[in-house]
Amino acid sequence: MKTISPYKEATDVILEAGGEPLKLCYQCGLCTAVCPWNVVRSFLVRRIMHEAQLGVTDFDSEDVWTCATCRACVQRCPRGVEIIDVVRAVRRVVASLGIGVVPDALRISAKNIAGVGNPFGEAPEKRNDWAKDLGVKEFVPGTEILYFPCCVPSYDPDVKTVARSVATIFNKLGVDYGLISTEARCCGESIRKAGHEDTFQNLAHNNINLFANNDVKTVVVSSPHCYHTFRNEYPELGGKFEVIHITQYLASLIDEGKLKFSKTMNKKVIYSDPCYLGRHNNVYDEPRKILQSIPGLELIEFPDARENALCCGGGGGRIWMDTPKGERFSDIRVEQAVEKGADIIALACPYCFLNYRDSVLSMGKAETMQVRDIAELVAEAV
Amino acid sequence: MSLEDIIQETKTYYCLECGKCTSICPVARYDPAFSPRAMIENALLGPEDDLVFNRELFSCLTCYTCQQRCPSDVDFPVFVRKARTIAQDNGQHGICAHSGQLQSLARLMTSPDIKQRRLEWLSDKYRTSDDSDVLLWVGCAPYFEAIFEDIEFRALDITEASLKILNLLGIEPKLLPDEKCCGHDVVWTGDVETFKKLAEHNATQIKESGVQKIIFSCPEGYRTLKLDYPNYGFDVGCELQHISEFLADRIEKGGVKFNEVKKRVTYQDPCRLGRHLGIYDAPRKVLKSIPGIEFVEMQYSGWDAICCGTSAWTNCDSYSNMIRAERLSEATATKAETLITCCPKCQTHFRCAMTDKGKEKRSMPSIEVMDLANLVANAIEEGSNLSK
Amino acid sequence: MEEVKIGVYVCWCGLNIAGTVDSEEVARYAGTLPHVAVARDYKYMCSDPGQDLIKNDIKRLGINRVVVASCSPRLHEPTFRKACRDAGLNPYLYEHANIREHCSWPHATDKNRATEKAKDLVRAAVRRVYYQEPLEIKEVPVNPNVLVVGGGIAGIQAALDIADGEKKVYMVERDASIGGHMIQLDRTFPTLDCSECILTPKMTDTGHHPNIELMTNSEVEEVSGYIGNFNVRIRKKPRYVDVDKCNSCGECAKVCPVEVPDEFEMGLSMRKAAYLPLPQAVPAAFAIDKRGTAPCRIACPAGVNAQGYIALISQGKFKEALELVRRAMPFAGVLGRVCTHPCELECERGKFDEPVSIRALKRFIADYELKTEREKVVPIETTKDSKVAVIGSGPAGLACAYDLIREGYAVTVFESLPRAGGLLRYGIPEYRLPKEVLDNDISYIQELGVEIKTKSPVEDLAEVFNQGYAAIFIASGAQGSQKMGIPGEETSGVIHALDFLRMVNAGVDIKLGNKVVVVGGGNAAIDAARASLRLGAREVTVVYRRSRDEMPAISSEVEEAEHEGIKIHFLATPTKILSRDGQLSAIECITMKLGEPDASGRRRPVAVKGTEFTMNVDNVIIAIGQTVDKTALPKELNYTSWGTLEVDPVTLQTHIAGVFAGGDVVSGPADVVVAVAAGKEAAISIDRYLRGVSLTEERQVTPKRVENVSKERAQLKARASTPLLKLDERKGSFAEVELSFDEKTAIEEAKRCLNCGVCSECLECVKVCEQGAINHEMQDEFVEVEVGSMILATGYQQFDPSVIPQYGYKKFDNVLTGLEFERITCAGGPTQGRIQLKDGREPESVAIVHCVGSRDQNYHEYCSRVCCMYGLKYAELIKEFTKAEVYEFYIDMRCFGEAFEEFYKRVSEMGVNFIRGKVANITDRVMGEEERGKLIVTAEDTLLGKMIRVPVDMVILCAALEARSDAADVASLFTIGQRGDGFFLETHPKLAPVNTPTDGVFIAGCCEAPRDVPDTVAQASAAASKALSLISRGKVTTEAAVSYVDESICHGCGRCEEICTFHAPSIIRTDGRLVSSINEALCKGCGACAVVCPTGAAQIKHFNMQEIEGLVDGLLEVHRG
Amino acid sequence: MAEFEPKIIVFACNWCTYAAADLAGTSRVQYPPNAYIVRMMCSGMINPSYVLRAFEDGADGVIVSGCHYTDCHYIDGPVKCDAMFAKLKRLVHILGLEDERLKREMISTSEGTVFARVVREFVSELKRLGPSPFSSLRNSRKEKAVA
Repeated sequence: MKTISPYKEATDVILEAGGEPLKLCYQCGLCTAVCPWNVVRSFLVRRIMHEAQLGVTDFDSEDVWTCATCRACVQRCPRGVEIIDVVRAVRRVVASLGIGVVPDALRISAKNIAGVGNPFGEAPEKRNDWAKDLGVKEFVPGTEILYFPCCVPSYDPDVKTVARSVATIFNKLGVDYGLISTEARCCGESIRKAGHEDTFQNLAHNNINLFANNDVKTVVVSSPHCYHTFRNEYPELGGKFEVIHITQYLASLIDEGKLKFSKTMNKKVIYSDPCYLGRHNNVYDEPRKILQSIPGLELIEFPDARENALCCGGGGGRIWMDTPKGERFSDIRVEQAVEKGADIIALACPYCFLNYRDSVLSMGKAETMQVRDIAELVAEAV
Repeated sequence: MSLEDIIQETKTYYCLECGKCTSICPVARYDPAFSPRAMIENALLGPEDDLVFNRELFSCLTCYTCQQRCPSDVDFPVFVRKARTIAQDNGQHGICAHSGQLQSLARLMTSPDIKQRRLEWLSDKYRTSDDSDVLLWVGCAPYFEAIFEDIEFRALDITEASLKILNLLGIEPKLLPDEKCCGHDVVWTGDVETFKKLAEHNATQIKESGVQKIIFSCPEGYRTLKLDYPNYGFDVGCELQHISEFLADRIEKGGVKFNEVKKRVTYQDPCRLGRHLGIYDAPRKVLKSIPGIEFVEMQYSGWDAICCGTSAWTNCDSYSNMIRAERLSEATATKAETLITCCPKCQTHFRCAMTDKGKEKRSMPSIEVMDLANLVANAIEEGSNLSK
Repeated sequence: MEEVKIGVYVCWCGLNIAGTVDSEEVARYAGTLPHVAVARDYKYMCSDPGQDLIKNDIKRLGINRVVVASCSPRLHEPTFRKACRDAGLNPYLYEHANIREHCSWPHATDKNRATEKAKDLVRAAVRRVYYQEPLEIKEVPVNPNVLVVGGGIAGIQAALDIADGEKKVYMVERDASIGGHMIQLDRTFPTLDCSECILTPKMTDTGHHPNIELMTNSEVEEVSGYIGNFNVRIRKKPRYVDVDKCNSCGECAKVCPVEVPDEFEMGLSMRKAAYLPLPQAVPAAFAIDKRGTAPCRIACPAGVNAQGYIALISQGKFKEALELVRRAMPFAGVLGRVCTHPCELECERGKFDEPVSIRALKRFIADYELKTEREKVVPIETTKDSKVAVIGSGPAGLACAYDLIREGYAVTVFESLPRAGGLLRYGIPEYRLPKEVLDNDISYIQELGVEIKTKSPVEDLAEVFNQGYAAIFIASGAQGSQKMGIPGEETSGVIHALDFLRMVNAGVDIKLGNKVVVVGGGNAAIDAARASLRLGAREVTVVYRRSRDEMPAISSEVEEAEHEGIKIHFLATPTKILSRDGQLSAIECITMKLGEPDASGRRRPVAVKGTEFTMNVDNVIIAIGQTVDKTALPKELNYTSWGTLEVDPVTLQTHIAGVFAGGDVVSGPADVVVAVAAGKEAAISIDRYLRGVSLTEERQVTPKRVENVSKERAQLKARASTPLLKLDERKGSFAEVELSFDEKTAIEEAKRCLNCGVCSECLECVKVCEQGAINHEMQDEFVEVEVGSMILATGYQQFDPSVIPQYGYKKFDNVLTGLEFERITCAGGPTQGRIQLKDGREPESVAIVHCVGSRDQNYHEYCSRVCCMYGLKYAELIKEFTKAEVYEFYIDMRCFGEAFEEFYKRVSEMGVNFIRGKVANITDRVMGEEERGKLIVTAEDTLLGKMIRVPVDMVILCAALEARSDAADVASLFTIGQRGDGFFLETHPKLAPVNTPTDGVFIAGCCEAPRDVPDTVAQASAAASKALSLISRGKVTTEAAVSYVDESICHGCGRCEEICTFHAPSIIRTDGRLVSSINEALCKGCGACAVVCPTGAAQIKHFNMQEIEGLVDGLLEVHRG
Repeated sequence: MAEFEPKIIVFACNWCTYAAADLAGTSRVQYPPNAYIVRMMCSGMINPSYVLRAFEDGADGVIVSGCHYTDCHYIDGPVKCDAMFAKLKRLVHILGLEDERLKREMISTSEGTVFARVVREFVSELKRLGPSPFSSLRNSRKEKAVA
């Protein structure tokens, strides 16, 4: 027998966040059934919704932190419930009202982000070091494009190549672009999904002002997460600028005939749709277009692709929490890629990059299976 | 005021019953029921109701053709106008076109508490100055703009054109942010009460602004401020000029340069500018001084010119449309490409007639209608002589 | 105008009003208002004594305006209006103030302000009523006929109800039989009685009912008029079978060669193009399914029915196939070889994999005849008395003669050469067209009775006429050779292709040197080249000035030529021919490049300076074109600048009456099939000419090309290619190179045909129909009917689950929709009612998935209402007839109807598994052994809170019922509304469920919303009774509060006409003035016209400006004069 | 002095919004009595001049409301209403009326609660805004009132 939650105000916050649609949930369980977690273990999304409806959410449950916000459920929900908003609200309650516990790993990253503006706790002024030797100019008003790599490529030594590839391509093509000063902070998308609303607000306002002061008109991003929040969340906070994901930008360059490939790479490449590029923002074709136009590359597809693509497990702050072996979606994907006989897994998201890299390493597939960001492949082929 | 006073004031009793008025009246030419002479007869012989409750009272265009012909100088238009006041007091509002929206607007504007947003169209393309001693009268253009989009008429084009002209001729005029309807339409439909409120407001505004001169692109505003305001004791105390007069002067002084405009044009004298104020030459002078312009007169022009067919947003029945049709066919008969006018109302009415919908094939002639200001604004050359 | 005396009556409605609003106070206040003569309050105004108050005041106090302040006017306005009418006051001099729903009830908490508001409302009502005018209520007669659109159960029920009421019904059904979806159903829940058994009798009644005029294959084209007086234009599409003559013996279907998926069986089985729509079809007659003319047939200049003979070949009917070819032209053997087959370019199959080898198939049937000895043809006896002369026995001439003799004319062909056939005989070498083949085709023509006079040139046309010929067709071809006009062209050893080929074909022995150069790129050039090779030349080179793409010769021929070792030198042209001591020695050429396209659209070659080169040669054959040889033609004729005969392009008549010309002599050298076409065209002209009818009138009949041909069922299969003679056997021999299909290949190849037009018009059915019921010439027919009311029962369509990729419909054989399963369980269905998988096995487990496309905002938000129950029905049947486990995946079970719940109980008792959860995926990606070979259905069992994977053999998707895709067109055709979901909108969901905004138009059945059979029938009867009551009333009162136009203000601008949805206003001319006039019968009083009227002429009665503004003034307590 | 009570005119179509208001009543949903409903047959019938008239008469706010697009009794009334409304909105904007004072709503038969909510919210919004800039006109008229 469950008593109605003592935290009335808390549950109201959640109902509020869920809004009208949450009330509409009719408990068909489709969300659970399409949720990738249930491939590896049980995770009853439907129940979380029902608890939220009744105000009996169990804030101590680890389920609060499980959702990777991959949007598979929202996409097919017959009643249009914004499930992710609800999950976010639950987490916000825990984080802000201090009911329940925030996982350690997350707490640390959250602290870092709030403190120095990146999850790694690295020094802010190092943010642009990745580009040191590339002669990339700092963004000044009038520069056409601001390139915003996301914290991971900026700091993670293994992922730097992603940002560096973009720079190389832009330099080769003589794109008029620059990097914003190191006052820039993490975009805040994931930490917001992880319930740290205030942190997000601060980051957002910092970046918005920074961009505004530098009169930024167009931002090209490497991370679908930056893309998502810049495009769909910043505007409400006054951030008004055009956002383009690097794959969209490169694809357009190909259309205009500005980007041509000299090198052929005779490889089978398989592309994994990032949730925040695909389901969240309906960008499916540009990345494929790029891969198909690289000579020699043969593009193959995962059994679940595009709208049905399997998440890498890194969204919603999961990237900072550890997922036990056997529960990692990216492992499953790597298996599938191997079955399909792919040589390269092509990606368009730094989080995917981290997860897939770890997977191939931990699965001892590093020799046979390359994990590459599309930008890297392009840089290599131009 | 009673009918008696009106008869006195407008010397109606001098009427000789000669009927020149009716014979020349554009309305009477089509509408068998309408006769100025008969109306005056009614008024003189009474009873009052026959006049006041006569719907035809609101069919008069107050175009002043009759008055000009009247051997005994009866001011029929003013007579009608005052009679309408009595009608209004008796709950007779006449037939208001556009379901009375425009009358309503005028009344709404009388509220002292409103902060109009009438200058939002003003872009930094133009130079204006608050301490200028020249005022450009914007009039109802912003409202017309909103109401008449469906007949593809942008009243503000005229205002902007005028502003451009002034700028090019070195004048950075002042624009009144809280100017209100001049009251022309309400006063001519007999709503004197509303008129007074508007007049008072505008007069004070103008006085406070301390300008020396007001330039109009709208003959109605011009007429109203020039003649009616003083009549009702509101003095704006400064020089008034229609943009065409202003231009004529400047051209006189020399130095206004025009680019060539290859166009055959004719000109519609607005009643207010023409017969009401006797300004016939200025616009023509302007037209003729534009190189390339081939100017042709319509069959009836100058003081003979025929009205565009309706005024003060009253009656706009099929007779009024016939008058328009007649006028437009006169215009097309001249083989002109463009019919120039310098009254936004003329343009509204002509365009409206020409955009009539409906399956039935209409006999409405079609010709480009354009305001003098627009023609000039396009022709006038940058850096024309700026010296006064 | 009489003095206005207003009576105000304030109701208490017990305490409903008086409990909050001080009704007495309100009444007292009302009394103080201007023009109010009396104001009363009363407990229940709607009661009889209440109403009497009003009546008496009207009678005694002469009250001439009435205001009642009580409940909502939507409730009691009619009541009080009636009261006024009874008391002799016009019911439109009445105004209603809503002080209950809009005042006492929602403001119960603030009595004072509620009372104040009530006063305001009353004051406003008083102000408005003051301006009201009496309105006249008009009546129009009602035409007693009814139109029913749709022949499903709803339409049938409605039609029968009305017809039984002795009223005339026109029923329009789009398909060839009535019955709709219900007749597809096997059994109907919950009673499980078979729907055929209960519906068939109703269908036959409908078919035979004296009062029902049934129009199948028909659609409503146009609707005009208004309630009681509609005019409806109906298009009757041809059935090609005379319903009255057909005795449904089915012979036509037996012989019909064309098979297509059977819609009635949901495509689970095939039917013929001549078919019985369904076993119990009403009308009980076959129909022929024509979707248009096949592209191949349209592409053929000679109009040969390719689809037709291919279909016959596919059935092994080779003789019949050849017959069909010969209906169009006599050259099956010839064209089966040398045709440039434009048909294959157009072949729809080509868009799927490769075009059908149409030409080779034609050749096959011709060869088949040669093989199997054709029996002598019976000559056609001449029925017409005028004789026709044809000059020239080439393809054009003979084709013309052939058509004319079949028209019954006596025809004589004059040929100057020793043998008939023209270029066919003297132009084309044996290895392409063996003489026996040509002779067979020609002898066939002769056997029909055409007389061919060889060695008889014609110099003078007058002469021919004198011999008693009434008309002449000149088809003497283009015999002359085009000269190149380069130095050395006359050198011996240089020969023109035509002369060369003529000699070859005449068997003249020709000696060629080793090296032969052929100049040109047409068929003649290739023929000459390949012939030279056969005559012993070692090295043959073709020189062509353009590139391969522009080459006019048949590409397969070119390939073969190269295959045989002939070199082709593209982009070069001879500049001079060199000779050593009078003997041809070499040829100098210059390289060309392609420039701008010329008139023919081909890129014009231009010489590249200084690129001359020479080749040593022994012979040069020039094949750069043929010309018309005027010397060989009668004098009287005119020529074009091209040197060809001048004729009228359409009629082919020369400037001399009765003299026609066609073929190469007119067109210049062209394909054989084009010449044949010309001959046929001429035949038409000559026949018209001799019958003395116009040569031109309605001559061009362009057949309708079939649109979007379904390739859904086509399997990839390469086009069969004809066997070829071995290379070494070709040298020095003129034996035919291309060989014929064997029968098996031919049939296989023919089966590749997609039957674009469905019916192929092979006309086999006509042969076998003893009733003579079939007529392939039927055309669309239009009928106009007048009706007083219309009932729309256009039904629904099944949601296509393939838009939910996760459910694998159309991907997995054993994922079925409801209707498909209905057919499977139906005893008359494709499996004779045996529940089985695609491979014939009986399923061991079946999943039934509810809410597929329903209750899902991504597809349809509404509940389809029948799925739960038919889902249960399927479970029942599966349990009853198989041993299978059944899983019902549901979200909520909705079993609301009579005996529904009991049925649910019964099915539960049978041990069906109910799983509450929406299915996420249906996949064949198995995990573990027990799933192998199964379809896995995944969902959360929301009651267990567990994810589950259920392996099954068969999945039945309970697909939503959705509005028909053309619902929008129908809605606008009948000016009725649609809901967001596309279903038709009723006037009121509860109180007027079968009415629509257009009075006199009623809706019934699933076109209004998904519903089951009983509800549909009930609704249909409801619609019928609506129509009947309308009829028995005999007249209708039209809406009185309609718009009117004050002509004295209107200037006929037409803005009202433009905005009106119901076409009520129209601009008319009265005494010289354009004004708008309102058709009150059409006007609904929506008021849109008044809003756009610039002059204020258009107003709405009872809602005119004065009234509304008065009301507003009143509400806000503003007073104006 | 008593709290300012705004006056609201609701032009409501007979088939949807008026019925919704009825429903609100029958289901006893409470909302302040500041709103007066003018019953129109269709939202497409609402003439801009009526709205202007309401403001002249001193209405502090006006709601123009009818069916949703798909359930119009006259098929496409709401579309026509939209066109009218857009024009009107521009007009009153220039006049200097606060945009909040003129609302376009679509409230269907079943949405009684919605109707009540809309009125409630509108009332509180108008209280925040205070009297309409045209209200002075009304008073001048009332003085002129002739009973």
